[in-house]
Amino acid sequence: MEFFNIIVLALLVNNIVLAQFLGICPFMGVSSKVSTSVGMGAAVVFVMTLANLATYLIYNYVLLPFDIGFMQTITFIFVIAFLVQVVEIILKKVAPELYQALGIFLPLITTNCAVLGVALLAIQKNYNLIESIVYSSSSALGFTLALILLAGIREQMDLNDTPKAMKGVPITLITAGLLSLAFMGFSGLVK
Amino acid sequence: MKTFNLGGVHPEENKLSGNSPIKVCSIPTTVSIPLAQNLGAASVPIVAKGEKVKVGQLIAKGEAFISSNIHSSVSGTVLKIDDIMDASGYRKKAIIINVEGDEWLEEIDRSADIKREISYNKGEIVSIVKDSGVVGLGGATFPTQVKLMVPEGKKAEYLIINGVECEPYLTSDHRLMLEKGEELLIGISILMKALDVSKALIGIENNKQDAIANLKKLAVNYKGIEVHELQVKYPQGGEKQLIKALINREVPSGKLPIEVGCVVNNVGTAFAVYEAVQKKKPLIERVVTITGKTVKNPSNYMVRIGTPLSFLLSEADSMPEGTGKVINGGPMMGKALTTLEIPVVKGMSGVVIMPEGEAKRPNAYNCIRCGKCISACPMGLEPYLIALMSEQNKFESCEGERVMDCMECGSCSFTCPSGRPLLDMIRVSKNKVSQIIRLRSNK
Amino acid sequence: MSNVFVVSGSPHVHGDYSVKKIMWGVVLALVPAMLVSFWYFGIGAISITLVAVSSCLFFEYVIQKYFLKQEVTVSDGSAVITGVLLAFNVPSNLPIWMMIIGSFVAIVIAKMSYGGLGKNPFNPALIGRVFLLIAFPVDMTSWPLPIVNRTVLCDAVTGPTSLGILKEGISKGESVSTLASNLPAYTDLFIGNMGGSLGEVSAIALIIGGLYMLFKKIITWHIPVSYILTVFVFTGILNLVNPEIYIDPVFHLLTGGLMLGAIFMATDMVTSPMSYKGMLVFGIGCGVLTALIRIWGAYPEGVSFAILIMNTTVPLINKGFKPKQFGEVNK
Amino acid sequence: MSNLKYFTNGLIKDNPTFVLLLGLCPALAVTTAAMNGIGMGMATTFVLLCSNIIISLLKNFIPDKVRIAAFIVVIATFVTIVDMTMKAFVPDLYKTLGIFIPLIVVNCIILGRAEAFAQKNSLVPSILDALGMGLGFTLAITLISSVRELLGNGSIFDIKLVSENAKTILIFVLPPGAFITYGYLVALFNKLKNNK
Amino acid sequence: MAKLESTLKNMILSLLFISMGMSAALGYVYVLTKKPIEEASKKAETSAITDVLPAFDNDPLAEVKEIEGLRYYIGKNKGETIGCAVKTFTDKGFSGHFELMVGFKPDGTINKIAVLDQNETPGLGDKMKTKWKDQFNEKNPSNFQLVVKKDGGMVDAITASTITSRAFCDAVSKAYDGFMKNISQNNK
Amino acid sequence: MNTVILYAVLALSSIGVLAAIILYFIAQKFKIIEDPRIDLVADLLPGANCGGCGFAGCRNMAEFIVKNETLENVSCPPGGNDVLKQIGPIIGQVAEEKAPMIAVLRCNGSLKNAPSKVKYDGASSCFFVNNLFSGENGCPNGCIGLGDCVTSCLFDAMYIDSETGLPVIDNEKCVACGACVKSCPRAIIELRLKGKKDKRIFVSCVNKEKGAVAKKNCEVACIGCGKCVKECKFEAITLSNNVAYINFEKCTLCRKCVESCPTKAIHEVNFPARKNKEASELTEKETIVN
Ligand SMILES: Cc1cc2nc3c(=O)[nH]c(=O)nc-3n(C[C@H](O)[C@H](O)[C@H](O)COP(=O)(O)O)c2cc1C
Ligand SMILES: Cc1cc2nc3c(=O)[nH]c(=O)nc-3n(C[C@H](O)[C@H](O)[C@H](O)COP(=O)(O)O)c2cc1C
Ligand SMILES: Cc1cc2nc3c(=O)[nH]c(=O)nc-3n(C[C@H](O)[C@H](O)[C@H](O)COP(=O)(O)O)c2cc1C
Ligand SMILES: Cc1cc2nc3c(=O)[nH]c(=O)nc-3n(C[C@H](O)[C@H](O)[C@H](O)CO)c2cc1C
Ligand code: SF4
Ligand code: SF4
Ligand code: SF4
Ligand code: SF4
Ligand code: FES
Repeated sequence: MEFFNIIVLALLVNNIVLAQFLGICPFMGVSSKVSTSVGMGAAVVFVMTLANLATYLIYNYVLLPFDIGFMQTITFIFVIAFLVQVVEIILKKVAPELYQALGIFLPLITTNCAVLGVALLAIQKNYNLIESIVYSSSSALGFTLALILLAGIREQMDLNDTPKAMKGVPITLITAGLLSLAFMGFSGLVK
Repeated sequence: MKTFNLGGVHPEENKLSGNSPIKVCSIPTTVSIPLAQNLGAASVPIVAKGEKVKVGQLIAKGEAFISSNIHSSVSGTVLKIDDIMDASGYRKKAIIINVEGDEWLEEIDRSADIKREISYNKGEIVSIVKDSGVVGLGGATFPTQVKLMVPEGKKAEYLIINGVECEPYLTSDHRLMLEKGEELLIGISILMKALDVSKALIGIENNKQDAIANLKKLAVNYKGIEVHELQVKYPQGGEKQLIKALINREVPSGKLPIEVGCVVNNVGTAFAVYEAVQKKKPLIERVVTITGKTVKNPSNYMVRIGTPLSFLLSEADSMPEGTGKVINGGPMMGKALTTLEIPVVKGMSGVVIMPEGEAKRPNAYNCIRCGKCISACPMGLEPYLIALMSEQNKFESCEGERVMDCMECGSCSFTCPSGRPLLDMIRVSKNKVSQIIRLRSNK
Repeated sequence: MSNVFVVSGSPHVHGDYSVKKIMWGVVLALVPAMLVSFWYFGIGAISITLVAVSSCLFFEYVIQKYFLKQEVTVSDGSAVITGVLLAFNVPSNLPIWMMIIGSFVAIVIAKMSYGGLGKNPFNPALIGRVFLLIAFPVDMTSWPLPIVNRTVLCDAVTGPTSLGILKEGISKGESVSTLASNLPAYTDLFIGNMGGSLGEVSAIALIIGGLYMLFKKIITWHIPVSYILTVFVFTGILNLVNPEIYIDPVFHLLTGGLMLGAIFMATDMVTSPMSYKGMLVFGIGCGVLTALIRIWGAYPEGVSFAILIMNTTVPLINKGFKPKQFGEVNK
Repeated sequence: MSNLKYFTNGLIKDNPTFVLLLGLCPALAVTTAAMNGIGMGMATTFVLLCSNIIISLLKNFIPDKVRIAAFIVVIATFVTIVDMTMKAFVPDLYKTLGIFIPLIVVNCIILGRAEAFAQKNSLVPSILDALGMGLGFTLAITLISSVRELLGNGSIFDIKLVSENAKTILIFVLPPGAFITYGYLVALFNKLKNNK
Repeated sequence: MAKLESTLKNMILSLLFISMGMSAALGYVYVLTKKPIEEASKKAETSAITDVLPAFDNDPLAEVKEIEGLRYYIGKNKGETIGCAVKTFTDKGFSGHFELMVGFKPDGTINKIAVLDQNETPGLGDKMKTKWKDQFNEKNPSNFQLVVKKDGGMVDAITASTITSRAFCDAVSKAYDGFMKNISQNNK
Repeated sequence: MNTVILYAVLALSSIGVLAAIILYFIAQKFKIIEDPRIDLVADLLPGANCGGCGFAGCRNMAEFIVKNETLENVSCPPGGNDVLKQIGPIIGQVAEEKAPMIAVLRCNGSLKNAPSKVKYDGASSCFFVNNLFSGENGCPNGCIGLGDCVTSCLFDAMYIDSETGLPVIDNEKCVACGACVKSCPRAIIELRLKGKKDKRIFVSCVNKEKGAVAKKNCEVACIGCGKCVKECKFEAITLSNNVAYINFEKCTLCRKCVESCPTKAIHEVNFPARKNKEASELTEKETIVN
């Protein structure tokens, strides 16, 4: 039940994009087509889970024993950037087609606050290893969910000729706002 | 009662001329016979300026595989071969003949006798049909002999005769079925023989009870011919819909009826085949309905090909004041004309005259995503989506939405509460997509 | 001939559907529920409805005329529906200025920002209502009790909705049977004699409107039926499991805005799926979410949120559930 | 380009928040009150400035392949410095900005700038650019947060403009309000920019 | 000057130097700010205690007792116990956890309450920081039922934030019970 | 105290070094050979991803340029010649100095010159009308005026003049990307030399019908009489399919032909007014749009 709570909380109630404002840049940037947003979502789930595993280990087995918790931010971001680059290099070689579809997003993931943010939050919430992995992967799925929903709506808007003044970023932001409004209905679903 | 299952609409029927018997239109002083009267390649003229011609004489030959012969519908002198405005809205080549008398080729049997026994074999029938320039009179003007040559490896099981006439207003097929039932059935038997099938199904919508009764009565004497009554629903006359309604088979996307063992012909075509084979009379005249709510006497005329429309209309005394639109064909699929100075052609089944008010299209607004066009589309497409994509020039996406399956029935535009010209936009898309497909196959 | 012919592509005739007919048909269908609300909530209901409708019309006019500079189409009636439905979704004693803010949000933010009728991904009236609910939770959750034919403008007698009573009680650990005495009788629920938003109270009036729309082919049965049925089955199963915590499904059907939502708001064609299959998925989704939110969520009432959340999925549903195509080639 | 231009670019033409659309998260998350906007803006500007300086000084010593890694180390250092300093001296503000202080690291502005600018330019333009960008960011998020505070809380810089009991449109200090406010401000900004 | 090539040696060296320099700087700042950070958090606590207790002259932080997750700070004036500040919490808030400092007089009467740390919704739950909490002042939970009126108690709930109000009562009750059990007897 | 600093330094350095080594080896192992010039070229392009070049985004164009090592047939409308010049050295090519071009509308069948004979009522698409019929004014080759070209222009350089019903090209904004040329179903728009001081001479008609027929539809149609052909001393004018065409590479802008045309179908733009009063009316008014 504990895990269930963590999942529902991260996926719906406190959705990292719509309620916590993490990872908004890619949320805005990579949501113009459903197919790419699925790819981006997959990339984020992968990287975020991996990154959380790494940061958890580093925090608990390096930083804490040496009493240098203040090095948290710097080591975490370093590890994340490193991981992303490794993934990028490997992907380019092993699955060039996937790379074509996701390649441009990978650098974006380094600069995506969601990855670092979730790593920091998992530490802040004192989760153990398994909880932390569940938390990060469901947060990433929450990101993916929001991304795909927005992409669907944007694809539809694309055909619909939005007024010129609102076209592009403004209407996307407003749609995200209304999405977040709708998601407030989930509030209280779990505590 | 049988009908097809998917989509369809029910426009006001307005069969105003249904009770008026076929009259014969008199012969004008000049006729212009366009060279492009069939689907496929245009015919090539074989007469020259100043040459004398007789009624039924071959004046242009269909040389390509999908093409068809053209015969003189009058006797007289060839004045010139020149560009004239035709129903396409563009100037195209036509043979213009000055009418002198009414002198027919001798071999043509002009008597009213009905000739029943069929003395030709399969191959001979096909070649007579070809020589006589018979094309599909259901609207597509597809050369009939091509349909009769079933491709290698395919087998026709059914001949389906299209007596549906689902277009509002038009009644030429109706009158033909009523007045020329016997000839029609003989024509069907000839087609059956040519196709080597044992079964022919005639589909007729139940708003033509008299025609159904007439054919049912006569058909008992003809082996393998059945008459089926169909529920009124547009576009039942579309061949795919008709096949679905009659024998519950679906022609696969992008395929021809022969895929499910059918060949579909219009009743007018069957009649033309009778005349060609039994009477040696090529396709030089056809039944044209002149109708419209403001028309004084909505009626049906047997008209020589090439007769100017203005002549026909004045003969019918039906060019009312305040006319907004003149449509070649029915109001759902017909083509609006720019002028009356065009000739009657093989594909012209009727002319609908609309007053200004009726001719005005509703104003177009945003799509409200009501889905009515989807439920109306007999092909199960999403017209709203294709139209939007077309507006945004997303033609690749249109192809993915199977825009090429659209048969341009117009049900979508007809139902759209927002008055959107859906079919217009879909046609743009169809054209662009076929360009894309052509480019791709050229590569 | 002096006539100038009109040329256009086919078809040359048009069916007798029009947006205006559809929209005003919905307005007509809303009239029974409107009358019931006037009957129970008096002048408050009338003034709220008038304010909502007129401000919706006003905002739509201003935006079309001065911002979008397009043809003004306020007479098509869609803004009237939005106004009426928005009013139907608030307590009758809501301050007028809040109603105006709600109309502004519904029309300007949720509808016209996207380009107007047909382009909005979310149901405008619901966006307006949820916005108000979150912005002014106090005013949006104090419900005047119905008094037959009352004339006082702002009555002090307020009380919770039936669902509110239930939720409060359950959360305090009381059981359904002890709470039942505080809840209105089913007949009252059915005709609408209970506290709540203007238009949600009378199930019978809403159903009459729904039948009219079905008859006029304005809506199809798919969404309302699948929605209501899902709520019934879902809450019914829970009721069978533990009737002391989960009240019986009929109560769920008759309370809250379920009827209003299922018949009038989930069916908004602009914001619901296009194919029949998609509509069924949509209705079932709404039903499940409504039940989830009502039973376990922070809010006693889940209809608005459920429909809004399902609205977000409509483009995906449209992509995933295409209509049946003719001659589909099976791969 | 005159040096001044480097500075003014960040204010309007390349405003990070309204034009480049970088660093969206803080612009939405911490903008519930005008004060937060200023605090966040200043913290960001500080990091931006310091890291731009270091990077433009070090750029020739950093091989291309590890440049991103090096930038990150530099930036993260300054962020941690800000983090600790704020914790020590402005604990209240630190608490409200919360996790978004360490997140300045990834704040796309900084990376974007380090990549796009400091790496290619010398010291002075880098400094000016950092200041311009930082100020542009600060002004923009202060604007967003002022609007949100005003509508959602009836106050600005914590000065109540309406009576204590007056009703305010709460939703503006909640997440949906953030997106909506930002959306309309971007639209307005575009409009003004295009009209010029 | 030309850019360094991306050879393995250069890459490692440059990263190494940068890391060393930067982490040294960091460590240095950490050492510098360590004290102020501790003081700042102490100050926050002290000022909360000062807020909720009558005037005292000892250093309550020095005599803190921690029992079952609550912290008790005893305030003394001229050697006489004038009250006890209890740092308490609840997990039942609308957004979960929040912390309060409740000041009790020796007889268990609530002196004042301060809100330490909360994430309740701005404008709704966070109204507990306002005058609203003053209704608890000078009330003794032995006769003042710490339950919101809606549930049959004596506390006026924050409008539209019953959940927060209940949680607030929960935290105060926890503090009161702990205080009565652990502190007041000990001191008697 | 100093141990903290020491640990910090040690931890970060070791992570840094470890990361660098791993990254290096992975990079070696998974190396892909991609032409580094692609990056260089892509960096130079404006990055607007406007598609004006006909590629899906700037990077695709960069890839194309590098792969084919040519600048022929490529153009970047927003970047213009400058960008191509800069790219040239990277691929060992000198950018071809392209003379500036501009889009020109070769039809003057305005509402007045070629009155409507019928009324069109349907989707606003020249392409559609072209498939449906010859157009409201009956000219099978002339401008339909529904502005497919206008919508295709990404640079806001066109609009439909409500008085003439014809599109107008804004000389200031047109970057000669040719999008409109492709979009016109009747191939009316042509990219022509911008000309010295923006001076241009061209036949403003593409009607292929016989003179009499053409003239019936439109007063200013080219009737294929050939007078201009005789007038031109530079053999710049050719006549085929009943319509004259001026080759802009041969034309010396002498203006002789303009006067010879009986239907005033030859247009001159941006020339100073003529002494001869009558002829000066011919000079197309330059539309300068702000
Ligand atoms: C390129 C082409 C080839 C065709 N080939 C055949 C054929 O081999 N056999 C046949 O029965 N019909 C053939 N048809 C005719 C179609 O089946 C159909 O009858 C015709 O397109 C008109 O149908 P419609 O009036 O329903 O549009 C062909 C049509 C086209 C366009
Ligand atoms: C929408 C639509 C409606 C049609 N309606 C009829 C009709 O009512 N009667 C008819 O004979 N053909 C109709 N056709 C043409 C038929 O599909 C088919 O082409 C014709 O029956 C073939 O016979 P033919 O080649 O002898 O003309 C229709 C076609 C379409 C696409
Ligand atoms: C965005 C949002 C934030 C909320 N924040 C709080 C809160 O901080 N405290 C609280 O008790 N209830 C909060 N609620 C719950 C609602 O206000 C709910 O109606 C209330 O708890 C129950 O109403 P009542 O207090 O009038 O009984 C919030 C609801 C929403 C939608
Ligand atoms: C059956 C039906 C239901 C509707 N329901 C709503 C509704 O719930 N809310 C609303 O704002 N408009 C509603 N409308 C009106 C209209 O569709 C709506 O304003 C559009 O969403 C605006 O683009 C409805 C219209 C119809 C035909
Ligand atoms: S015209 Fe095409 S898209 Fe429209 S209903 Fe008919 S088949 Fe469907
Ligand atoms: S019928 Fe018209 S309004 Fe309805 S979905 Fe189709 S296009 Fe849209
Ligand atoms: S120039 Fe061509 S595309 Fe442009 S309006 Fe005329 S016909 Fe249409
Ligand atoms: S589309 Fe035509 S008018 Fe517009 S810029 Fe390109 S060439 Fe010029
Ligand atoms: S600031 Fe860009 S993703 Fe968060």
